Amino acid sequence: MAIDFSFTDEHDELRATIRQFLADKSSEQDVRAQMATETGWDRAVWAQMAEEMGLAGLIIPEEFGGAGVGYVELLVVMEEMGRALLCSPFLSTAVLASNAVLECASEAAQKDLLVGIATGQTIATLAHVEENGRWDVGGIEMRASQHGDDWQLDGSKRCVIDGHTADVILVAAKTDAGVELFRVEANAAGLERTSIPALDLTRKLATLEFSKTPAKKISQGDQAASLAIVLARTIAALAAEQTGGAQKCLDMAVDYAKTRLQFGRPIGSFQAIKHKCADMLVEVEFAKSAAYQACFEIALGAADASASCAIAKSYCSETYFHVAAENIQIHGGMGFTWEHPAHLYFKRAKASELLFGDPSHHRETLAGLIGL
Amino acid sequence: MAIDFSFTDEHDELRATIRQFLADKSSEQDVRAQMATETGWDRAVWAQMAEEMGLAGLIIPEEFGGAGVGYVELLVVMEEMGRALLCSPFLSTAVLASNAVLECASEAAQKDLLVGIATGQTIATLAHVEENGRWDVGGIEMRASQHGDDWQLDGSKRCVIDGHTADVILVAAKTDAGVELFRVEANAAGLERTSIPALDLTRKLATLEFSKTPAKKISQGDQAASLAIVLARTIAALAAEQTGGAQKCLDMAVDYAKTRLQFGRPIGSFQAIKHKCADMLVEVEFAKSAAYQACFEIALGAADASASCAIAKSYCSETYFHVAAENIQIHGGMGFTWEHPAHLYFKRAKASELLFGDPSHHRETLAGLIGL
Amino acid sequence: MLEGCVREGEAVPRVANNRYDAGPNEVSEESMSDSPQIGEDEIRQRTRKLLEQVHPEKVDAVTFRRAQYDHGLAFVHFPEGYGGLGLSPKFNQVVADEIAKNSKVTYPDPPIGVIGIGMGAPTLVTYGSEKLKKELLPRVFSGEDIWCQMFSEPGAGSDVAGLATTAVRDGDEWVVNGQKVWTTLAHVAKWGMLVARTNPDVPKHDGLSYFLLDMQTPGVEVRPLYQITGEAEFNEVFFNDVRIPHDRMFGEEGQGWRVAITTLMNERVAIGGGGSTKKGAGSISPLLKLWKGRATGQLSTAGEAILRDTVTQRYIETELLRVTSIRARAAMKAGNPGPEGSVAKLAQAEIHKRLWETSIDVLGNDGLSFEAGYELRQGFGGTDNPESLAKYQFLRSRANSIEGGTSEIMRNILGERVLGLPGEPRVDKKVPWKDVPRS
Amino acid sequence: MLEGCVREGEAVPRVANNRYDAGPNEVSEESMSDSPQIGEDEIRQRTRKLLEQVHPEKVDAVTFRRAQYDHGLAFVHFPEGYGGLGLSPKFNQVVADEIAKNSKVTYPDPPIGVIGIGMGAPTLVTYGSEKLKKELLPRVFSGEDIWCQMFSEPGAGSDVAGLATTAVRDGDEWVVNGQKVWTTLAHVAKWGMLVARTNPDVPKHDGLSYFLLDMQTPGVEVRPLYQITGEAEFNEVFFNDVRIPHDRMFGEEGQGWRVAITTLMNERVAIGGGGSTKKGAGSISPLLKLWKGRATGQLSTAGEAILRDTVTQRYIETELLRVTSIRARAAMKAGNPGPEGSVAKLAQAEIHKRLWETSIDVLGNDGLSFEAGYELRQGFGGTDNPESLAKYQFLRSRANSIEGGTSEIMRNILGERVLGLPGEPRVDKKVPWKDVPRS
Repeated sequence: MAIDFSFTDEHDELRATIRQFLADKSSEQDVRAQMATETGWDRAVWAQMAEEMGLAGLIIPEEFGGAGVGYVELLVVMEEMGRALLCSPFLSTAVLASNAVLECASEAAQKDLLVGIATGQTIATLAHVEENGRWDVGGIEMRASQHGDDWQLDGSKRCVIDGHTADVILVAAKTDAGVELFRVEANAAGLERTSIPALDLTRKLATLEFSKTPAKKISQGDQAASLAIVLARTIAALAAEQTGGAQKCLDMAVDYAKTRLQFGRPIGSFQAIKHKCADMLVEVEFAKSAAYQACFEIALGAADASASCAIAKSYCSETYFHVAAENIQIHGGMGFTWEHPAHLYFKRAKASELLFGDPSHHRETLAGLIGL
Repeated sequence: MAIDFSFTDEHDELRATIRQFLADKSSEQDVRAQMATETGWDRAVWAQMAEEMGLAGLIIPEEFGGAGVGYVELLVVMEEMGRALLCSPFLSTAVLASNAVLECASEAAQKDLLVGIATGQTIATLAHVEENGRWDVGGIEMRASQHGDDWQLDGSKRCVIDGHTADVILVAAKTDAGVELFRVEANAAGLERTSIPALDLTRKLATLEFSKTPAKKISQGDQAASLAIVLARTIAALAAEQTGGAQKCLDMAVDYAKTRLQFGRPIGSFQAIKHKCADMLVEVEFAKSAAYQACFEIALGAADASASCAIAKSYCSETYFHVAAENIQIHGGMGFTWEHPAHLYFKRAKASELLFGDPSHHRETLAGLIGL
Repeated sequence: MLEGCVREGEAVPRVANNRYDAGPNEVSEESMSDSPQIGEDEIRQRTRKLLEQVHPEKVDAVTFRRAQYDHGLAFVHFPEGYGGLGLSPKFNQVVADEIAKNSKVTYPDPPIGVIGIGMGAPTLVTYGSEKLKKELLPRVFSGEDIWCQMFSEPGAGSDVAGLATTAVRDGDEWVVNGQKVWTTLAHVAKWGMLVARTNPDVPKHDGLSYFLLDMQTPGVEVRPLYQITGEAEFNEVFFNDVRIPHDRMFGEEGQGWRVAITTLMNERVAIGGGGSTKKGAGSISPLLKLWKGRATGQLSTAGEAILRDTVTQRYIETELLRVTSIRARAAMKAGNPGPEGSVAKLAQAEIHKRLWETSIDVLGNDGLSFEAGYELRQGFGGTDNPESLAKYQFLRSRANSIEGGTSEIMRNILGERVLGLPGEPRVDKKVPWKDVPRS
Repeated sequence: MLEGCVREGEAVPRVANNRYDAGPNEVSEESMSDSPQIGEDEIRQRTRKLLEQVHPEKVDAVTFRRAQYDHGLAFVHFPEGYGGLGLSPKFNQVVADEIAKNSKVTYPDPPIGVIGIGMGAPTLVTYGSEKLKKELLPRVFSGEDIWCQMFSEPGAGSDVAGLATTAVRDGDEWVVNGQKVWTTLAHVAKWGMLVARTNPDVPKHDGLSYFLLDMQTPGVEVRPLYQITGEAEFNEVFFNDVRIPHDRMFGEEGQGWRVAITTLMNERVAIGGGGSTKKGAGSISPLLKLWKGRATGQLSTAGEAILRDTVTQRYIETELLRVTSIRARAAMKAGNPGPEGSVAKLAQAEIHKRLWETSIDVLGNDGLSFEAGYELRQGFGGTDNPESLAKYQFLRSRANSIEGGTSEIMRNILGERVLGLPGEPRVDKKVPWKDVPRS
């Protein structure tokens, strides 16, 4: 039977729970506080998310201590996190790294890592982007060198999400077998981690330099295809986060348009503003359709999910950026001030548009998948 | 001294004269009448334009019986013709063919042809596009074959403006020297002319088939560079025509928005319509800037005129299409009917966007010229 | 119809954001008798019983559909005795399925009957006189009578409630003068649903009355209205002292707007994009065919890359329109219509215009020719050839953002009814219609 | 200033579509005495005479500019005795040229003086008291006094005429309470041009008065207003029982709007795009540099082609903005300002936002970092490095469509003043200000 992209009562309850939790733990004040820290996120909140809410292991199978739920639940959670602009290692640890381990790592390595992730003990991330700046698997050039049973990594990785705070870094590097996955500890010798001054302070990125850094190979054979799947699933989740942020921008704009009076009328009664909001609504609804389709298809193990993931990342990125910009415009001068939250969403929108490749990159991927 | 793109009183008088003439000779009724004919334009009007107004030879030097004026005058004339949707062989004969002869033909051949064109006796056009559909000189593949002193042409040419009514067809074809220009008479043996059912009935196009068709070579040596200049100047003139059409669409839309009442108000008092018109105004003013710059630079013999020509064709094409479409939208249902002239401009806009290459083609040319 | 009065429709019940969210049940709820005993199985049995008596493979459409009406299986959500059984409209599908299961030949609603069956019948059963219901419901369902709708006027498009066609009482008759426009099927219709102004001295929505007009009445003149393609899908209808018996009025005098809303609520417009189609199917498929079959060589490598990206964007837009439509139907089924429906109508119009523009760009120079020609003629320019279809739709789709509510009106609806933004100061409310400025 | 009251400005003279069409001559015309005998040569002579007495290479800016003022060569279009000679403003350029020709050192208007010299002086000379003119005109021209403008309020942005800061008469003084915002230079200014409401019982434009406020007066509090980049270009100014002597009022009580228009008419805003720059120069050049210096490899061949096309479009837009600005100035010189000026203001805002967005896209992953950081600080983030500039402007340019009149207000102006489209029904006209709803 065909998917109709509707949510169950359980999904709605989950959404309500998360929204309440984030209202308490990720208020604008909390977000601004975390933005200002070096770490960029709150360990106490993360512990709670892991232990009380079971979010850290949301998509990790129960055998590894996770909740073992699917992508529809992840979609709901990501939408709410995007809405609240939550600062946390959820994307890096619970989505990106968890998927990488699930798709690429040997069972033993899975057990090693996933339990720690699910309990919130381990912050993990994936490092695959390099100097060439490419986000697709084809851009991976770093070669791992073998010394007996030991492996070493040399070179640098860029745009590593939470790379400066992760306890474990999963590194994609080449061996004779192809692209494989390596596990590097935060305190490994010859690993230098530099947090970059981010455009979007709500999600920190790092540059990692490896020189003769000891690493543990946790995959068996070429993982290029599996890594592509990991990236596809990650952008689907990110698209859901973008959709949540976009919906919030629309809500902010509409609320302001109802209450802000100029010329003796709410500005939302002027078609210039009203129709802008209507167009934003259309885009946000389409963004939902894109993110929902991608996540529902992943949840159902659809064969052509990758195409929907590419659609989602390209469309949701453009929508989020556009509505975040329009939200500033509708707020006028105030929307341009530091004290107003509009710019936080604007920056998150642009950064998440660039993360994992820009819209035209994903359209090109899609064109290939559908044979254009 | 820098150009400031302003018109002299003489230019303004010229514009007024042309506008008055076209009001008499190119009313909507006249246009619809010509649309329905096989020929597509009115010989009597053309004769008048040539003899009384000196338009046929506008850019032809006086030594050849022309008015010998520059591109600023041509710009004014084309703007008005575009505004009135004039059906005439002006673009093919007075712009395209005249430029080709002036740039590529030997002096003798110039004398032969230009006098006839200037007096209105000769309708001429340029045939250079072929099956490959390319509008740039690089697309010319037809090879002319020499037999003693005689030349013959074989193959086909596409999208030949007024190709079915021209008395003389200038054909661009290859010789060992490169791309050269050939003169073919309308009644030449082995020439088959088929008028195509046009999207835009106000400008007819034809497909020409040549088989052992006798032709007279009127150029000396490779004309690739000269032909490129001919095409650049032609699109500058066409851009001016598009600008005139775009201005007319804006005027129609604004007039209607002032007089059409719904909900007890002129629809132009609603920001949805008012702001649409304002955006159309911005585009039309920018289109003028583009067309004016191109034509003024040609008039002044500027070295980088080709870049401005590419800008003009790409920008004016998009503007004309957009404002023609918006004009239909602002007119609502009536704008979609056959009896209303809005669709005539819409079709002219799309056709002139495709003629001589679409906007992205000209942006690519520009990118090359400015070294991007 | 090109008009879109529900767009403006101050009088539209809150339940439906616009007519795209409204199904036949809007009406059926009122007229539904509780017959809990009748369930799906019972319906299937009754349908098989019908088939035993008259079988599509043996009789013609009129005979079969009249019998289907008599069995109450025509509009199961209508009351018994009026072609229905007073059940939920969802059972109509059960009847159709059962017929299809048991007969190679089926007689579904003919396209030409869509206005009468989809919009006319629900209005008639709700507001028509007993006599008219008994007489006309069977004939409209059987296809014997074709209906048309006459609301829009040259001076009343988006603001259809401002219409100016007058009906003046004269004894037992009403005398109608004025003009309607965008009237589909008027040239072949037996009956016309007509809204006219019976009282100019009250605000515009309060002075309207609703009539069922015999299109053969003297003084009715129907003229084809030719459009951008040279075809006439629609007509203009002129009324010159046209007389309508009083008992052909639906509802009370002055209730015309309310009755008109019922008609429009029942307009069977598929939610944007016909969401049931598969990926890459539907309106995108001609473009995909044109792209894959394009003549190479005309475009540079860069030009190809740029156009390919544009085609891909068109694919994304139509795909998301499809998904949004599925979400809209799911929301309606779940009984909580969200914004998706109105969103789809607005989005579809803009997306389709872009879609066909891109198709012409893919055709390149071939887009300069229009083989179908522009001879003025009546009809719809349907074609399966991707190239001809693209050229036809490139022109035809310009009306998508006008017909059934302009995109500007749709944005008002989304802004005010969905997002709850305040309306504008009005100069045409609480004012006698005759005092409201008109062009 | 981020406000844009001239945008709304019902009171703006028809001659100028908006302040971008208005040069200093708007005022000078009034105060211009005919002295036909003084021509360009005479001006050059007088300038050389000035240079003989005080030479920029020998004295400091204040000394020189005070002397320039005394010679009537400060504002040649002002009356004699007030730093001018009652001539056409075009001669100001002649003076500047002559000074530049004869001195390696020149003392042009300091950027920090732009508000006082460009907007304050013309207002002061037109509406100020004799005493204030004599006392302040030399000081503002010499740069000794910095001025700021205080019109906009948190509750009065596009609708600046609806401002709520009150001034209540108390003997020979006015007592001011309220708040202003988007005030450039307020933290360093000596004098502030203040518009306050002195009568709430009349329609909004009629109840305003214009004051010159000594910014050091007790009760004036200036706070930096930090923006999206972390910098504060602007201030908020709070008034708590601030007392202003009555003789610091410009114009009559209730004339404040008219005086404010004079100020804004003289705002020296370069017409969009600084049209005098060469092709490929100006705001486009950083993008061109970034494109040419981009790291290849990050983008696929198709990606490069698509982005190259986008960069080319940005080039076209900025180039046409440049040409449109040249046309606008030519039209103004010719004395018939067309729509080009207002068009340029609207277009520039939208074009610049796109321009800097594309710059970030060209930077790709490098766009993810913001080296300048977001520490809250006062000042403007000027930089010449194309990458840093792109990152700064990507954020800063968001205000381009808000400051000096939002793009929405600009579209109203183009629609109503340029195209002549009718206005909307107004609920805030002919109504006492105190009865108009405010947020």
